[in-house]
Amino acid sequence: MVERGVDLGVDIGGLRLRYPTLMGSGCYGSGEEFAAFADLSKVGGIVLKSVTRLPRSGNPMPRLVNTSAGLLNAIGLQNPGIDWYLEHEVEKFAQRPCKIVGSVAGFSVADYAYVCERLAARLEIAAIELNISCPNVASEGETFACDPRLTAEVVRAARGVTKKTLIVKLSPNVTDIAAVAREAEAAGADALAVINTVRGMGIDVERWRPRLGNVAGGLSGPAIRPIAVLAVYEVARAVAIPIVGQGGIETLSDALEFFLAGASAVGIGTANFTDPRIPERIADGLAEYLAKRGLRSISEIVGKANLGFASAHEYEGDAG
Amino acid sequence: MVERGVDLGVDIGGLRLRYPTLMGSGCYGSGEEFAAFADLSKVGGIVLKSVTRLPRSGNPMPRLVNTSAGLLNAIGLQNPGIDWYLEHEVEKFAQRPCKIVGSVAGFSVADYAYVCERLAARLEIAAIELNISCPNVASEGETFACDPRLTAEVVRAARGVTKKTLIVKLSPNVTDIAAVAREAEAAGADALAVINTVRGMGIDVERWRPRLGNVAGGLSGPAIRPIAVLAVYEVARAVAIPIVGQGGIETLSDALEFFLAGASAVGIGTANFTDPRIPERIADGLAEYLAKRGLRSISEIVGKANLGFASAHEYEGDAG
Amino acid sequence: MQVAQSRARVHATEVIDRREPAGGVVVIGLRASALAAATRPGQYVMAVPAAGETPAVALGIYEAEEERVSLLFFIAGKRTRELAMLRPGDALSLLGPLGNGFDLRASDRDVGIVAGGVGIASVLLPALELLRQGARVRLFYGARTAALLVERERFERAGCETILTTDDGTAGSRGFVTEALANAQMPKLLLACGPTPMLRSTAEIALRHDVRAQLALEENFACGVGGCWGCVVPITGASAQAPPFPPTPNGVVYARICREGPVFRADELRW
Amino acid sequence: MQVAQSRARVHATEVIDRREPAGGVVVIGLRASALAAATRPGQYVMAVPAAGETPAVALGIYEAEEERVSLLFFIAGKRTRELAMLRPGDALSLLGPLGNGFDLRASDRDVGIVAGGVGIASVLLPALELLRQGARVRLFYGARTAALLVERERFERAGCETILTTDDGTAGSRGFVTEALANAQMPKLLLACGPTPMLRSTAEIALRHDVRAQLALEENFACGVGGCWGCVVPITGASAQAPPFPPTPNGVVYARICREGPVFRADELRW
Ligand SMILES: Cc1cc2nc3c(=O)[nH]c(=O)nc-3n(C[C@H](O)[C@H](O)[C@H](O)COP(=O)(O)OP(=O)(O)OC[C@H]3O[C@@H](n4cnc5c(N)ncnc54)[C@H](O)[C@@H]3O)c2cc1C
Ligand SMILES: Cc1cc2nc3c(=O)[nH]c(=O)nc-3n(C[C@H](O)[C@H](O)[C@H](O)COP(=O)(O)OP(=O)(O)OC[C@H]3O[C@@H](n4cnc5c(N)ncnc54)[C@H](O)[C@@H]3O)c2cc1C
Ligand SMILES: Cc1cc2nc3c(=O)[nH]c(=O)nc-3n(C[C@H](O)[C@H](O)[C@H](O)COP(=O)(O)O)c2cc1C
Ligand SMILES: Cc1cc2nc3c(=O)[nH]c(=O)nc-3n(C[C@H](O)[C@H](O)[C@H](O)COP(=O)(O)O)c2cc1C
Ligand code: FES
Ligand code: FES
Repeated sequence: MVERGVDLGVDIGGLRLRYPTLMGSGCYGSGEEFAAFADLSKVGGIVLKSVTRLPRSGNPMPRLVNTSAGLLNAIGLQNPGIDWYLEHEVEKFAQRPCKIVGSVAGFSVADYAYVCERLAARLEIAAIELNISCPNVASEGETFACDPRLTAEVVRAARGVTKKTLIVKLSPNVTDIAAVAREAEAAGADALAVINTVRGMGIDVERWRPRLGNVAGGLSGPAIRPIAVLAVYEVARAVAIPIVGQGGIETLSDALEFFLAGASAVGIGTANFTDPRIPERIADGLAEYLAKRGLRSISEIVGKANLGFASAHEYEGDAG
Repeated sequence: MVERGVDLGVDIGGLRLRYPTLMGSGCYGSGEEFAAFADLSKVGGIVLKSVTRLPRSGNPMPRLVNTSAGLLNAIGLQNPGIDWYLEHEVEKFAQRPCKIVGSVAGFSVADYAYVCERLAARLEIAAIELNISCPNVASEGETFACDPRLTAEVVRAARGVTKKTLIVKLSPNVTDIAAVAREAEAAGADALAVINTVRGMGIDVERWRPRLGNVAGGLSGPAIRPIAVLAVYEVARAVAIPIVGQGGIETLSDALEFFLAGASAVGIGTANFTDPRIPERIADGLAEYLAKRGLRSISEIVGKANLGFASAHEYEGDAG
Repeated sequence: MQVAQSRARVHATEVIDRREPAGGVVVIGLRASALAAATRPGQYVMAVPAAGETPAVALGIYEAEEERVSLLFFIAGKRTRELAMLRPGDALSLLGPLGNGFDLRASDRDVGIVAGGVGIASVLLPALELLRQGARVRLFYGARTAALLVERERFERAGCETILTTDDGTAGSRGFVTEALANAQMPKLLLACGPTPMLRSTAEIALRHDVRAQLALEENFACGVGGCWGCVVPITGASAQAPPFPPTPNGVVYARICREGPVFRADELRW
Repeated sequence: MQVAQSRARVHATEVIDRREPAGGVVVIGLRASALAAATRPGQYVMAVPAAGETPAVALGIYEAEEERVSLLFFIAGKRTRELAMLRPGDALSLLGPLGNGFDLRASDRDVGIVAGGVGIASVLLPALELLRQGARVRLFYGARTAALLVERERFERAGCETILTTDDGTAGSRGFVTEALANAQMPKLLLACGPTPMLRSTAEIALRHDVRAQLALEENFACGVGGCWGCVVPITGASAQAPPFPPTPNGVVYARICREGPVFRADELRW
């Protein structure tokens, strides 16, 4: 979208967005829920809640816990399963004034391929995001996203069943996210979403019990922003495909950190729970920021803080 | 220390503390810096700034960045080196009214063993903490703490040169912290410190530059607390040795989360920068909390939220 | 309880009055005529925090008349502490009205309202509506202690009979509000809002006496608009409030409290 | 600049007055007699935030007289925004006085003080001390715009000559304060506090004219008491302010601004 002489449009591995913002999977329902509060024509796209082969009721309550500048969630992929989804839900997406990205989750490579193929076949779906933060039933429950080899397998399988833009969403809960990113790229990903939530836990100190029904959950919101910015920065140095940067973006300045770190678009999740007008404000702010500097497109800022590390033996930093 | 009929003392792998609190390495200097503001007789011990074989000037400035409910640091182990340290610094520690734990860092297994042996030989030093979040020069700079095999090697070497309590400080920047913990235990660690800082980055959006001189740094403070609580919870289920839980502890309730997750003592770092009276307040609060419930020692709450995960194929949680 | 949310939107409101009926309890009045006009009894709003870094807060709509809407809340944590700092003249954004309120009919002539603690915030509007329709309205109202039985006079002035309880016996009878309900002559319809144990016990009494009951559930919300599935409760798949989902083999569906609720029929909950 | 910190401790103070000399600039007066008595010119305090979750804030001690200490600060972010909400009667904990202040001698008869922006907060006490000793004190004071040249009358009333500059030319001469300094007859001693580029340029002028200069550096502190080594600046290992460290092969040591400073001799900095 051209605003103030600035083109806010971006191309994410073939997916053209008029604004460089994607509403994070699981945070924005199917978009309809937010339509009364946010101008959907001023977001780039909506990533739908992840869908699985079979219906899932999700985790026991409580599923949400507030933490310092963050939110822990353990929804557990509640979704009606791909059959019901295709029959009752997908047709509604045709009416959205922005791009709709399907999100696929699964517990085996075959699951992913099956759901991906059926979902990608629908016209309403512009692209597919693979949520690979699920445990693989076939390998003692190891999470797909935590093993470069499993990641490669699942991406290859999904790649085999669709020509649509394939975004692979990486987990920060790994020793070396760049290594996983490289495997995903080699296996055929068109773009990467960086990052999913960080594993965490809260304990009720009166009742001596985990605060989430599922014990552990995923941390999102401003608390994880520095972790996400670094992940984007490192992944951007490892791959050539575009990155959707996300994790705690709430303001224009937050979004700029991600673009400068190497993201071509940003994901906005938890911030919508603070104020659904945030995505629009960020888009407006971006136009103004670029215009003020005489820049004409997002691409002119992508990766511009990418100076590399200071020292050869980069100190891990985490031990001052 | 017995207060209100409650014994706040704990035994951390042979290190007896009168209060279950250790001031985090790198956050508390040598204790002298805080002596005017905090009652050092009301903390269990002080973990000294990590010391290396050779002197280090540390990283370029800036070394500190505030983030949402967190602090990024990249000090870079500025320290005078073990020779100078033994000659000019260590004797001062004899006067502290609490236990003094030396912290050792290095870039090779030999480094660790050398510094550990010399430091542990001093009477002023009650125990040794191994800060293994340094890159190993011999293996393409991979961080010791991020590889269970390297962790085991360095712990074995340190174990070989001292009988004093050996605390191994784990990094959260790994796929499976429990696996690293098991290796450290098997290699002879007496206790584990969980966690060191989480890797992160901030970008100056006006100047398009990383905000830290070293580009990446370590995130501490309340933002990382849910990550740390889960790490303690998982490590406690994996090992039998005691844990010093740390990461974002600022209040009594924060500290209780760590004890309930399985920590036998807590580390307090960044909170001292908010208010140096926090460690004393937490100790007083603990005595009151236990007394109110008719409990007589810290051990009665350690690990009591440890119910295990809800589901067999525990969902990673990070993808709602 | 089956009304579309089509009238919900973002309202830019202004604080026009503020009082503290008890320590830690705040009522703020807001200039918000469009919101007042759109509100039905039992609905709520999401209040957008001024400072960011926290999700919005769900608050029942306490009063809604002409240009004024008010919110009544207990200071429970960071976000309500922030809201408590608002003063006349300050701005506050609200999303709403949200959720499906109580289902009130002219045929409801003898109604019992059960309120515990902050639940009182969500039951003034249904009480006023029922009184307007000429119903007998009894308010069973419980709190920890006398001082926290805030706003009881407001209900009495409007024409409610009040049956009070406190945990410590400092006002009304000592004990739980549901004990008072169990000992009373049963109304024909029960509305309830308060802590979960109170709601469960109200539901039990209603089912035992075969009385219709509508419960306004409370949970920690994130989005508050149905987008995150973080606030669910199991209900029968046969409920008109069941979300568009295939029921599980045992006939249950997880409904979103914020979206399909917050008011549910006691006989349809499977919790 | 070589004084031990033995008098520092935690002070529980109370706000007794508050004013805003310009938009976004706040002066709060505090009842803090012990702190006032212990303070020397150029020292600072760490102000403990009320809400937690952020490190304390370093603030120069603006005034210190009898039972009253005041702080002058610019609202720059979260923590100073929080401090700006303090009102008379509120409590505020301060750690201090911290750092080694300016080294002022009776022999200093002609002194130039260079202040930029918030640097003004740290130079009133040395100015007053020098004036008391009978010195001529010229204040070279720069800000973005006229309104931000706060408190200049305070200095003038005390007897300072003021040379003003603004970036936009709305008061004094247009340009940097160090340009005004370069064009003036050189004082015998320079004291400076302000943004780093201003300090660097002051140092350069001082070295060029062979004038002694003491610079109060500013950095983002975490602990503020020397415990974290997060606020360093390279100085010559020969400096009396060098921390107890072996100097590097090129004779430099990283000194903590909070502990060994914040005031350093321009000729000893190796930045
Ligand atoms: C539909 C609906 C309507 C509502 N209407 C009202 C209303 O009208 N008025 C009203 O006052 N409230 C109402 N509530 C409740 C209100 O939304 C919550 O009280 C609010 O979310 C509190 O936010 P907070 O940030 O201030 O507190 P939070 O920080 O979210 O704390 C809330 C509670 O969690 C507990 N808690 C926090 N941390 C921990 C921990 N580490 N361990 C154990 N417990 C912890 C606190 O003790 C506190 O009781 C409503 C809720 C819903 C869902
Ligand atoms: C010895 C000493 C004495 C001092 N004395 C005074 C004094 O007397 N008065 C005074 O006003 N100040 C003084 N300062 C400075 C004061 O400590 C700082 O201004 C204060 O730390 C600001 O805290 P804050 O949380 O309000 O702002 P912060 O949130 O810390 O922000 C401070 C600055 O960082 C910038 N920033 C924040 N986030 C970003 C980002 N993402 N990208 C780029 N930039 C960013 C902000 O724009 C702002 O300019 C002193 C400092 C020192 C070291
Ligand atoms: C309540 C909630 C539910 C989520 N559900 C999903 C999901 O189903 N699939 C997925 O890929 N990510 C999911 N996420 C992760 C977000 O899409 C996003 O990657 C993450 O929250 C970080 O961004 P944020 O800080 O902007 O929220 C969920 C996050 C939240 C908070
Ligand atoms: C400024 C700073 C310096 C640190 N330096 C060290 C260090 O030298 N060695 C070490 O093992 N940990 C170091 N740490 C990590 C802390 O000891 C602690 O493990 C971590 O900050 C998490 O706890 P916290 O949130 O309570 O600070 C440092 C942390 C900070 C904030
Ligand atoms: S709070 Fe998000 S669905 Fe109810
Ligand atoms: S701020 Fe910690 S040493 Fe200076």
